Amino acid sequence: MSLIQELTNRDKVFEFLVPAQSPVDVRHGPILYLEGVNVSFDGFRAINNLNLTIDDGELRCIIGPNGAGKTTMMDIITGKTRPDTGSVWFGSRHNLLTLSEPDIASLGIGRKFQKPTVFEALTVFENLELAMATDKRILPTLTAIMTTEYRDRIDEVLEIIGLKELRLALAGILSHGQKQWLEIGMLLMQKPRLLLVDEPVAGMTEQEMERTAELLTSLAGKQSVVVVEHDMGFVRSIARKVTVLHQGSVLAEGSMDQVSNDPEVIKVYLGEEA
Amino acid sequence: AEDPIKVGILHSLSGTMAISESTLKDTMLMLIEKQNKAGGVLGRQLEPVVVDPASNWPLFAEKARELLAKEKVDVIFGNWTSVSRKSVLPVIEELNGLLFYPVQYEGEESSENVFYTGAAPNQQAIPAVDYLMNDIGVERWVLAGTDYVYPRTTNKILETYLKDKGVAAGDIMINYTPFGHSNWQAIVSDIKAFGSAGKKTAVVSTINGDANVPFYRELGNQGIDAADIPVVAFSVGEQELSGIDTAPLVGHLAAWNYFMSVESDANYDFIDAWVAYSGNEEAVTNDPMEAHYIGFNMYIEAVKKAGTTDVDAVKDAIIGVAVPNLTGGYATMMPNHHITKPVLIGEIQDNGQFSVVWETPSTVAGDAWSDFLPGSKDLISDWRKPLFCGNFNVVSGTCGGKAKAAAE
Amino acid sequence: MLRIDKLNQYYGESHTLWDLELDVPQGQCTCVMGRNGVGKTTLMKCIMGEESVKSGSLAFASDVELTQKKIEDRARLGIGYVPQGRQIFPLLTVEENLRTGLAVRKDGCKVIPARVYELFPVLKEMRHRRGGDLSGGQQQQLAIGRALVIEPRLLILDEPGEGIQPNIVAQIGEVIRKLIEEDGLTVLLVEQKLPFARKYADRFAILDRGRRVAEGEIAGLTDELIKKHLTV
Amino acid sequence: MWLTRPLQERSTRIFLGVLFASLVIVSVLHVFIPQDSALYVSSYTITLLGKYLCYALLAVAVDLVWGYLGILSLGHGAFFALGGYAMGMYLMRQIGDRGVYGDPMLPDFMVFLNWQELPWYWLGFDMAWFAFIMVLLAPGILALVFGFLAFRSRVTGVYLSIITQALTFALMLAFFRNEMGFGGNNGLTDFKDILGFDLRTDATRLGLFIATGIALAIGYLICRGIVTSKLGRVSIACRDAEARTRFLGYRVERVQLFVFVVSAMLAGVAGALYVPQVGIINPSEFSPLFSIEVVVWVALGGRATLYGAVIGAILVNYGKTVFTGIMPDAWLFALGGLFVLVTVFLPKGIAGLLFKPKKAKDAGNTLPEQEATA
Amino acid sequence: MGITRLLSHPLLAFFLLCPGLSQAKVEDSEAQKLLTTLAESSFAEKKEVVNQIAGSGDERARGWLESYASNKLGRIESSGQFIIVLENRGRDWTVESALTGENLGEISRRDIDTIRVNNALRNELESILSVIDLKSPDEDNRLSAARALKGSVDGTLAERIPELIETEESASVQAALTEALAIYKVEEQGDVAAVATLSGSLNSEARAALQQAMRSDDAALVAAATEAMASIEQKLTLNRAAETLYFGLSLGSVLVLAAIGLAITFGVMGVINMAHGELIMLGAYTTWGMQQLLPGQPGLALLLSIPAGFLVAALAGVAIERTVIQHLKGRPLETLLATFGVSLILQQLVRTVISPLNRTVITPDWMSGSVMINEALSLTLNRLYVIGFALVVFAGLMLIMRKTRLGLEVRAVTQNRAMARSMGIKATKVDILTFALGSGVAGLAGVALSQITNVGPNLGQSYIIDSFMVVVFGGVGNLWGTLLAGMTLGTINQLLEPWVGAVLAKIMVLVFIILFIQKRPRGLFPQKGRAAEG
Ligand SMILES: Nc1ncnc2c1ncn2[C@@H]1O[C@H](COP(=O)(O)OP(=O)(O)OP(=O)(O)O)[C@@H](O)[C@H]1O
Ligand SMILES: Nc1ncnc2c1ncn2[C@@H]1O[C@H](COP(=O)(O)OP(=O)(O)OP(=O)(O)O)[C@@H](O)[C@H]1O
Ligand SMILES: [Mg+2]
Ligand SMILES: [Mg+2]
Repeated sequence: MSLIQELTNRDKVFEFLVPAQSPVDVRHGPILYLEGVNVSFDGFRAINNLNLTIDDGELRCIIGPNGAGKTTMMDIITGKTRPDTGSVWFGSRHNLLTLSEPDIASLGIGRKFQKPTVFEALTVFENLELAMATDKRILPTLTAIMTTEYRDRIDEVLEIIGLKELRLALAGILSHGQKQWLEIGMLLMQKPRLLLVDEPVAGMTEQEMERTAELLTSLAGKQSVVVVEHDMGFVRSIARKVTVLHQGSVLAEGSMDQVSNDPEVIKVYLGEEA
Repeated sequence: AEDPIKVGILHSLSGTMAISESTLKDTMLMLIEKQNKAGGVLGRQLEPVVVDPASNWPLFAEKARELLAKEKVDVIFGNWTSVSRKSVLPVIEELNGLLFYPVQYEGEESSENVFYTGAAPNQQAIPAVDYLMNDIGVERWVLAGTDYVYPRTTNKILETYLKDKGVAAGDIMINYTPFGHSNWQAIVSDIKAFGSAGKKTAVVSTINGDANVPFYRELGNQGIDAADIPVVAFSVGEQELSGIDTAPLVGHLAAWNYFMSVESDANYDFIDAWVAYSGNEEAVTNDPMEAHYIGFNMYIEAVKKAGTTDVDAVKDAIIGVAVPNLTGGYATMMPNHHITKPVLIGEIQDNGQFSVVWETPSTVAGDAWSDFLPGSKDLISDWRKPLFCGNFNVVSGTCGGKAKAAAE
Repeated sequence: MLRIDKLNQYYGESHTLWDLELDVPQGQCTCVMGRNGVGKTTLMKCIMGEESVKSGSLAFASDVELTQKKIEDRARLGIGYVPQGRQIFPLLTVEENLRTGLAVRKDGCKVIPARVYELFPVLKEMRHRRGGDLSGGQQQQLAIGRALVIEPRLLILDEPGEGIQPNIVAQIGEVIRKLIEEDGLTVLLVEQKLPFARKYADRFAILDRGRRVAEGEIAGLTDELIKKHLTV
Repeated sequence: MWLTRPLQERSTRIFLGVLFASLVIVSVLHVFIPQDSALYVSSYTITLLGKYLCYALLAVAVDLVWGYLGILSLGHGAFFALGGYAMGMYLMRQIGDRGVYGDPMLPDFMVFLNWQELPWYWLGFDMAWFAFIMVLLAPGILALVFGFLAFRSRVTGVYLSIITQALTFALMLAFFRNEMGFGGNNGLTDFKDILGFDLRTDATRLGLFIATGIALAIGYLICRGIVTSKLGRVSIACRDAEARTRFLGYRVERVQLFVFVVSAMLAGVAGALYVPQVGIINPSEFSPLFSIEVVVWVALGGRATLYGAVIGAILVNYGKTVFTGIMPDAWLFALGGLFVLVTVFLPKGIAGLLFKPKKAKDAGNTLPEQEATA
Repeated sequence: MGITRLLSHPLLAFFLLCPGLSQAKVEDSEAQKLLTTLAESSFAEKKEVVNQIAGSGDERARGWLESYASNKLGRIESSGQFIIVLENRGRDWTVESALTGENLGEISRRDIDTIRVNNALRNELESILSVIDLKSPDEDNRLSAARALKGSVDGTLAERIPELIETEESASVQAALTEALAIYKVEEQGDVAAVATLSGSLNSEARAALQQAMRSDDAALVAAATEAMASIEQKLTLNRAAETLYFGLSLGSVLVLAAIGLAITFGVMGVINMAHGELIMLGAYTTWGMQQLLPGQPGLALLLSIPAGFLVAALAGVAIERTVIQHLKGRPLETLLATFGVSLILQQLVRTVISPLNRTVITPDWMSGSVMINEALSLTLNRLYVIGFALVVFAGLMLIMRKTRLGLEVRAVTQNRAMARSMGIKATKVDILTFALGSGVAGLAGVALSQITNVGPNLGQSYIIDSFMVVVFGGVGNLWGTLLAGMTLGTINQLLEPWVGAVLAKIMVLVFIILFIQKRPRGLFPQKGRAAEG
């Protein structure tokens, strides 16, 4: 009897049915762990024996010259680019190199692209709706209903990103900065464990930068955030720990002050006056 | 005056078949015009109704229905491909229309409402093979065709026929190609190899339409001439030749029931009329045109005989009607709705014409059901009462599906 | 160099630029500022001809009326454009990207001016790589380099520092100054970053909701103005 | 329910209203008006209308994948034809021993090509339920296998279009082969009855016409339901930025596969209804040019609207019927000219003329287009 | 075989021993009688009469026989006068008197009875005419006559041949005669020594002789023949492979030609040009038109058609671009719809203006026939030219796209039109030029195809689908890809064809394309990396 009950229990999920979606194991500290990663494109080494560890709940800034491999690194983490060698782990359970992009995304890694990419033929509202953390399989998506709970959540985010008035505008007509915000909004809707943010403040005014900084710092702790940015003012305002990439590997790592006084970093990246 | 007699013309004027069919439309218009000048028939004028089924088979059925149901035509002249005929057949039968079908075909059909004025396989293929075997001494055979029903059936019939005549299976090579096939290199090279075994070899070609030009070109270029390996074609007529540079093809053969080069007065008159009608000195005539000529005249005669255009009356009246053909003889409508025809073999000339090298001593009656196919050798067709059956099985003494359908 | 008068622009129904007036004096760097979505990029596109204007005039070099000219003719007049979002040709190599600019050069020069490569050595290094394969910052450098190839008289830069590493941003600033001073180039700059604007621009103009709300020497860019128009 | 959601839309209500009203009016005019009246709708017209409706359903299926998923399928004719063949095989088996050779098992073409027994894939088609399931399954499974392969390897844009074209072309050549056992070029014809009703009677014709109308309504609802659901928005997302959608956690290839299979099945149903009404199915339905033409109907009617597809299909085919009759020599000029003019002057198709869509969802440059330029 | 029969005839001796035909002339009445017998006898009897005419030694005999062979010897019904037809097209024919050679002007076909000839007789006639060639002063004629002897030598001739070999100057004719003799020896006498001569010969008669020898009882003969045969088989396999490769390349080059214009308009510009096939058709019709303008000079007309075809198609392309495509900027998919319409219009236009029937395009002499590499392998000339032409066109296009600004500019314009214009590129001009170029190349393809296939309204349709396949298979936007794709598909097709037949081969090629695209979703030469995802 109890066996039957157990078998028919609707809440029960069989072990074999729950592979990839299982929670991220962060008992050992790091949420993201890259070791010995190498990538080359047609002989050009974009990532060169890269080692990087991000702790759970950490807010990490990554800086480095153009072409240092920051975006490529994010591509590797999100499964867009496959490294030639090396290993990438999410928590201590998930080997990201074996997973596809949607799998990685549903594990809880969200990403904002360097060049803002939103769904131009959909409205701002719909963009956020699609990003929302829900069951993303086919049939649930087909039968999904817009509940007030969801709606409130979207409104909330719209508020944060300041696009409330444009909620019904097509995303395609947004200005560059507005798209940046929308993408951040989509990231928020996704509620990921790990946020990868590529140049969030490009094209924003000083004040918007401040708001973004606040937003990101407020997320840290609950979620882990990796920020790539070239605006030193912004980096300084949020940074706890900074990693400098150069030619595909880590050049320096430490607090903002440590890093910005590193002569090597000044030479290849900051320039004399920064 | 009374209402005109409406003549539906159902030939493709666009699409892939326009190349062959559009001249038949003009032929019909010419015949109708001529008949009208001669006072029409039964004191009524004839009125053509032209539609374009656009080489699209379902559209053929639709247009046939339009002609019969909407335009209320008294008779339809039309179709070229077998599939288009198959497509309109149920419509013609359902609405009890009359269809004159002018093209040589694979046989295996006999409908109460259709009159087959083109050749059945026994009026084209068999005599041609006889000629090759007896007069040319061919011992090895290539049966090359486009992959559709007419070549398939014809080749099946010929295969049985040849084997009956003692040709070994190894001496028959069968090859099918898709519609519009244009790359004949490998096949022609195979034919060449097949033909170099020391026995006289011939190709029986049921290659259709556009595929012929590249085929003959390749033959010419690979140096196969008619003296070595003659090709006898069942689908290449004057009209097809008018698109080919015939110089390298001289001597290849075709089997038809009519050639433009036939030396008869009826033919010369027909050619003159056609040249005048089309306004083109170079215009050519061909076998399906003759078929329409015969079919049209038979229809006129039948209407005169019946004294009405009522379909059933015409159907009855037309059996046994004989009209002159263009080769100097007469064509008679047989009870199986096929007609009698002479069979001619012609050799291609450098002027795009055929010169007749052989002909049957008398006309041959078309056979709806082939004697060389196991499924149909026991079937006959006779649309005279009391038999009135298109597929009467002489062994079991029953009339195919018809009788059963009626019994239900 | 460029005088904009009573410019009105619409995206379909929505009125984006309102009676806009702006002076871009010869041999100076004028910086346009404003919050997101106020119409800065739109204005640049109007000058370049990528968006059509409803009314108003764009007088170039005191006598040429731009509104009637085709885009390519504006380029031929010597307007170089570095658009927002880089707009490089992704499938052309870096070198080919640069060579597109040779079409309009009056001197019929067939090679890419050495200056471009000097300024952005990375472009020389990656000459044969496809534009789309470059990193974001490299693309931005390519976009600027490409505009320089045509040796423009007026250079329009829409947020040129975006995504570029700090030392190169500074370098770009220096180059702008140098070109202005040595070649008498006129620059129209869209920039959000105050320090950069303050350091390299001569004049400023602030847009708000499609209108010009302030204008003047860069020294006159007070905190008050900033607070009023550039803060959300 | 996702299926009823579209009923809240004005456009869907209008569409279904017009459709059902036409069905009723046509039926009434056919049944109750005397034959000699000018208002009488003949069974010829009914069959014609039925054919248009089949094409309309096919066009809706194409619009679903093209308009909303960005997959320009140049091979939807294949699914249509497969559905048609499934139905054709059923109808052939229904002939029984009424064929010309009177063979109770083998269709005529098999008898005269000397086949001894029914090939295995013909088995079961004498049962209506089996045939009707195959109408859905045959195109569905083909779409599933083909789509699985293609979407898994991320074939997109023109590459996908061309391989769909290759698919239908290959099938056409295969079906032309007489060895395949589908009647070769002559196809399947001379059907007698369906579900026991004689195909030649007006009542059966009317029934088929109404059935097609209902199928179109249901197909439209299904498509509309998908389109208005979140899945529909995900489809648009896939269409415009496939990679981005993936990073949001959607399995793009499954979305594509699902919609593609649904669309293929709808096309199959359209084909199945088409065959008994036109009376023939032959490999030319597999012709790539036919599939391209379907795309043209959709574009002409207005892409990514669904009702546009219906309008386009009906209009073009009506035009064909009329012009091939009244100007047989020159109708291609008219048709070709129509295509050119509509594209140049009505970028949103005819639907764009009728309704000004609130949101220009179809405005975005879609994936295949970008591919084409890439 | 025809020759064998003839060789036993006393006539042969006459031909082989006399230095040339005699200059005699028989009486006209005699001639009239001979011709009358020819006209009135049955086919079987005609053979005899033909030999009599040939044997008569009349200097006009050759002319009579020649015109008889080509069905141009006739008789005027009313007067019974024998004539030779000079021009036999249309309803009135130009004729001259067979006896006097006097031109009689045009006579209605109704009044002329042509004397019927058939294949068997024509064989006979040709043999008579060709044996004369063994003594011909022209080396090529002698060579072909000698080759024709292979397998048809009989006892009488076998004795003569050594003599002929001796007097022969040309080595190749000598070799052919030697081989002919060896075949005779192996076949009739089982001569082991002669087997060596045949070793390695690719002649089919030689093979037949060896095969016969292998079946004989003489062990030595069998051994020698088996060995010779083995070497032949090996050579043959090689030749067959070479032939297949040639077929493949030639099919491939047709595909490349048809597709390469599309690789520009579609691959580079992004216009899905469904009217591409019709542009090809225009090129082909231009060739036909040229030949109509220059009757009697098909070769010159063909050469002139190359620029003309390019021009006609390019102009048509410009017209299409200006009227239709320019309005569809940024909506490349819609170009499919509009150009589909254009293609329908063009097809029907040709049908109404010219004719729904195919047109005859004549192949000039220098393009017909084949070059013989060896007796088992000859390459058809028209295809050889087409391969060369395809490569030249490809190279030319490559040069234009790589070395001129147009190539760069068109790519810039298609990738980002607004930006390209901002760089000062005249986008409209670039569009027109590029579309004209792509269309013009399609026209060139048409000129070439007119030598291979039908010139008719359906020409375009038969190539459009293949063209798209080739371009896409090669990787859109990559000219090298198009070249390689065309050649690969062509070769695969020809490799498969002997195995599975033409239909299945085509199906398999299509399936191959489908599967290949799964493996490489962006064709043979894909655009890789970030750039492609753009
Ligand atoms: N597909 C590719 N093919 C060739 N080179 C590539 C490719 N992708 C990236 N690269 C090169 O790899 C290097 C790293 O690029 P990446 O985009 O990761 O830099 P980045 O650190 O994000 O720079 P930025 O700060 O400018 O955005 C660059 O030099 C770039 O040109
Ligand atoms: N194609 C378009 N159609 C309709 N509206 C548009 C279009 N492009 C831009 N807009 C709207 O016009 C306004 C101005 O846009 P613009 O890109 O000029 O802003 P911006 O000042 O450059 O902003 P940013 O600092 O973010 O780059 C925005 O509100 C935007 O939503
Ligand atoms: Mg980057
Ligand atoms: Mg902007």
